[in-house]
Amino acid sequence: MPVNAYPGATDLLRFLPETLLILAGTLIMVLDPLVKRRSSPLFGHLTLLTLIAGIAVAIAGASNPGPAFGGMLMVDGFATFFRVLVMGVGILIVLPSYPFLARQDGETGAFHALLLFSISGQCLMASASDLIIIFIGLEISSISSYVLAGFFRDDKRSNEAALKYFLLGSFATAFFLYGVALIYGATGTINLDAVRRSIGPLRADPPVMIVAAAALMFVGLGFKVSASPFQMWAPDVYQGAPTPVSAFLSAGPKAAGFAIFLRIFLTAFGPIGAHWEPLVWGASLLSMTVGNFAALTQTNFKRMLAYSSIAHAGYVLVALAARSQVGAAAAMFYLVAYACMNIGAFAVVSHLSGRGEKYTDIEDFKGLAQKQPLTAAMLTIFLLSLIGVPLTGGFFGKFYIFRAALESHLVWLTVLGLLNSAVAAYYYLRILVMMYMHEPGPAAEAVEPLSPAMGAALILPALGTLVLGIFPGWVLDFAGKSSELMR
Amino acid sequence: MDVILFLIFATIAVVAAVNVVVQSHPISSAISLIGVMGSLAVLYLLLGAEFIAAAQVIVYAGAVMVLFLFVIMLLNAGTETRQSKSETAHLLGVPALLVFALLLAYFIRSQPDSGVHFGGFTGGSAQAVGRALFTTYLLPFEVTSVLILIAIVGAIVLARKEI
Amino acid sequence: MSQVPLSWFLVLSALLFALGVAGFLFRRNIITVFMSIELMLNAVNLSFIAFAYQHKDVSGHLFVFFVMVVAAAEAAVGLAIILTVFKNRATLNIDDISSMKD
Amino acid sequence: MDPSTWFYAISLIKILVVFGVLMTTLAYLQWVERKVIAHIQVRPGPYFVGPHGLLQPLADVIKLITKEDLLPPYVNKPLYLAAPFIAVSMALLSISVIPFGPEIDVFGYHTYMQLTDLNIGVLFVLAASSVGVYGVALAGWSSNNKYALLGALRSSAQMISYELPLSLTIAAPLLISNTLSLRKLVETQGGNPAHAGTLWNWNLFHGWQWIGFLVFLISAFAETNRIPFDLAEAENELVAGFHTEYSSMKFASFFMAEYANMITVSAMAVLLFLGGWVAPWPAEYGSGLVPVAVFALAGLIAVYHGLHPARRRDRFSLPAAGLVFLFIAAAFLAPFTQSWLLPLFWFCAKTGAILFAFIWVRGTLPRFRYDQLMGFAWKYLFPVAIVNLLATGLGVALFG
Repeated sequence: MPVNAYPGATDLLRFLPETLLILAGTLIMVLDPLVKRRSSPLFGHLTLLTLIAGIAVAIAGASNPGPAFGGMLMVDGFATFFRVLVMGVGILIVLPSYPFLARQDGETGAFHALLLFSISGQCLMASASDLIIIFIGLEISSISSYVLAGFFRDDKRSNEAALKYFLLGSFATAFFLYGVALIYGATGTINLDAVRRSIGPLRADPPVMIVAAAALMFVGLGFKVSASPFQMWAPDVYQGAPTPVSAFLSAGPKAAGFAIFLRIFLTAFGPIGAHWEPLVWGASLLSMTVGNFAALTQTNFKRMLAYSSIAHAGYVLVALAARSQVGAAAAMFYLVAYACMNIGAFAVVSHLSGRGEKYTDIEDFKGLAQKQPLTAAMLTIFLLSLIGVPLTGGFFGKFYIFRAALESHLVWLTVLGLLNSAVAAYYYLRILVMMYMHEPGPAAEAVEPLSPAMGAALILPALGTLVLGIFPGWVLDFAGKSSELMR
Repeated sequence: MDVILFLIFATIAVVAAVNVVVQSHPISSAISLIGVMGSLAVLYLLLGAEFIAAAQVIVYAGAVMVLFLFVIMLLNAGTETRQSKSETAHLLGVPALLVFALLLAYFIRSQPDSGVHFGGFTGGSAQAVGRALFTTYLLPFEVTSVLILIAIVGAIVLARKEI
Repeated sequence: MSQVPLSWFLVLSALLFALGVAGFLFRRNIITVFMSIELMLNAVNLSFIAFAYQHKDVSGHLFVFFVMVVAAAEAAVGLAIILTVFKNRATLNIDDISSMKD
Repeated sequence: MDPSTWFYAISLIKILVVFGVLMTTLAYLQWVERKVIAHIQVRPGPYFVGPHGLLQPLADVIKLITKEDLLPPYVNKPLYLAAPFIAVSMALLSISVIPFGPEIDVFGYHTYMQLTDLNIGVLFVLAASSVGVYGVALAGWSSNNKYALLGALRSSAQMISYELPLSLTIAAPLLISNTLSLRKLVETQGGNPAHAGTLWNWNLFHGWQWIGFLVFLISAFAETNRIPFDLAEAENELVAGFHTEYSSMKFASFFMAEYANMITVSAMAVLLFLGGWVAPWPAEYGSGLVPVAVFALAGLIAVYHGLHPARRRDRFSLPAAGLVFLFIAAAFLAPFTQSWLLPLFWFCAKTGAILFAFIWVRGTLPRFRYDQLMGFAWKYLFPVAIVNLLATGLGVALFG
């Protein structure tokens, strides 16, 4: 590994998006005591601007790909794709958080600073090519998410969510770390490229230590992306956390988690793919089944979305099980589509929930279409996309994933996955029935008018979902090219 | 000599670790955990990691565990009451422990050619660690500062009193 | 025999890790559960140092250094979370903290 | 005898000597403190047990050993018994790496005036002091007494908080001297011939290091739970703080730990900032004559006072002490003893000066309020320490 005592301009440029986010987060912390009001929109504006600038810098940086900091970072198409994705998620989270924080009288300064830090950790995960950076990025993202989940410290549910997320997240981290230790022991390096070179020749009969390392890292990452059988924290956390935070947790950390999942398992562990494929196969099947069947019986909308998020993690794992470029591209496309539709759905809950998050049950959606037809229409788009109806992003996401699985001869997994999607249609449709075929309940009566920020928070992801469904090629081409560059 | 040292401190570590798990009072568990950390520090010295051994005592035993002790005392947490065990424990425990039994078996079976003796590796001095930290590992080092900032902000956001 | 086989260190590390996992799964006091996680991290650190000895390479020590920093940060945030939970519920038993199951 | 046997023999002798001297010093530091405070408050202090109360420490020791050792009911027994042991052993452990003088010849065998020199000596001292917190914390908790618990919580929070500025200010002289070994630290401040021994080589006079020195001293007061930071044992609020429930030797252990910690931090201040055992100016300008002059003057004064007709009580003790002082002064002139007595003198003189400051402050300042104490650490001391470290780093990078 080359040793640069001082990082050069190229190194710093390739690290610019993260730097921008970190500096903005620190700036907010400095400005926070200067602003008298607890809940001021100023920090939201600042966060939005930073994220837009970050996306611009990340895209501009893609024209000059390559490693930075002596191989610690690898800024390639794959990194750029996920950087843009997680920063985009950030934008979609900031929008609904304006009215939400104003309603709950939350401290906007700390909230947005932690959000920015968390996103910077996820960007770091996306562009890391050394296990130490992956680990630190993971921890930056996770620790700030723990705090965000428990952001309302006087709310019992928020505490509980933070506690469960924290305990199981740290537990998962320990497993991940043990895997890293075994890789270091077996190969003497923690750089992903070097690991790949080192275990490449051992393709046929890898040492037990490397297989064990892959298994341990699978457990650790499985927790982070809430794949079954490591999903038990997700329902409680998504239900208890403040709604915009739940939306963030289901999209941002998850996307970044899948980014390192793909990066580690397809590059470093690529040569021994035959050994870990059954693990992924089993986990994806279990996730889809557990997620979808558990979601059927839920009465709380946030909890239902949590189970559906477990199921969607299962779909993405199908793409990973395919172990191909096409599969990786499909997974990336799916994550974009999923981010749009899921954040949109959570944003609607956030809009409807009222002060103190009183109304989050499925019953509370009764008659929403009569009171606010626009909101109801947007939620319809998201739910149809979550089902996977044509002309929405969800359809093409599932389509590409199952096509990639078929190309890799995973016929049974495809069949079982499709059956699962059919089951899932039931519980999404139930909500549509609630909205359109019932008289307004107390929640729908009390719903406040759409503010501009909330309107944008609903329309942007809806547009994204539709664009992905009508012109899927735009994103898919980008994902395909990015996954080719991943070597 | 090295073998005797290893056996002594490994035994302490295992006994203390078992104690962490079986003691019913959190304070006893915390003290046992400090014992594990202390004996691990000695083993680190044996493996030539003198800086890490010092950091282990200062950071882990001296700061992190004091924080634990502090919270336990502050909350005056009593002995744990045994209740029905949750089903997730059994669900996860059996396969996890199975994996570790397998790993253990593998480690016992494998015989690395090099044995450990004190002074066999001297690259773990403060100077060597510092040099690596500020050249090869500069980026992780700098980024870690964000982590610490988050810890500070997070602890304040969560634990501060309303004024 | 004046030299300790390296595998003994790895066995010790795996044992400690397994004990940590057992503590995490079977203990009910939140603080003890958190301490079990710390035990797991310590076990991993021992592995790193042992492998660093095997490879005669300092980067294993660096990883341990970062793990320590992360553990300290995690401890600060984790204990703050535990404090808020205790403040709202006056219990540290993990079984009593499940208000959201249907 | 082969070298390793020599090594063990010499080490054993050194350990015995250091231990004996340290224990005596601990006992007599208490006497010095009582005397100094008494004179600050214009009263005589201990006077009756032996001449000028010189045997008072001995009496105290006998009292503490023979007193009934109470074990209160409802305490957590193992921890209650372990806590004073932890406190005192961690306090004594640090002494083992502190160098008192340079390399010397003993019957043709070269040895250091230090029990052991570690590459990471400074870290060792920090580690021992951070583990020492447990003595206080566990003592308070295991006593099962609310005052003890409050005292323990206060003092452990205080010790953790002040450890940060302390470590940060320690780092600045380390940057300048570029080593973690306490022996090399002194050598770069003039301990070896390559750096001529003058005041200006001390880290204290390196740019603005006196700021760091001040921060170090303030944090050291708090680390050792001394006035004005002795919140842990604020009598009027907390009875006696964390050691309320302790009696007899266990109480004495905490006492010894406090004084041993004082000695350690004073010695650390001397090693880090004040050039260790190095004389303030080179021997060719007469620094070697200073101890002779000091002891001779002290001896003469003692003899004069002893012969004064008004002092009938001290007719024999003062002239005897005066003669001992004169003898010591003569010893400093003998070439055989001079080589190791001189460094020892300077080391003890500097450490003694800082110990005197500890006592002086106790006689002068009132106690802080608890929130003031924590606020002071975090709002003033900590930023100053950080800025000091950054500025020192910059200075070292620019000027080497």
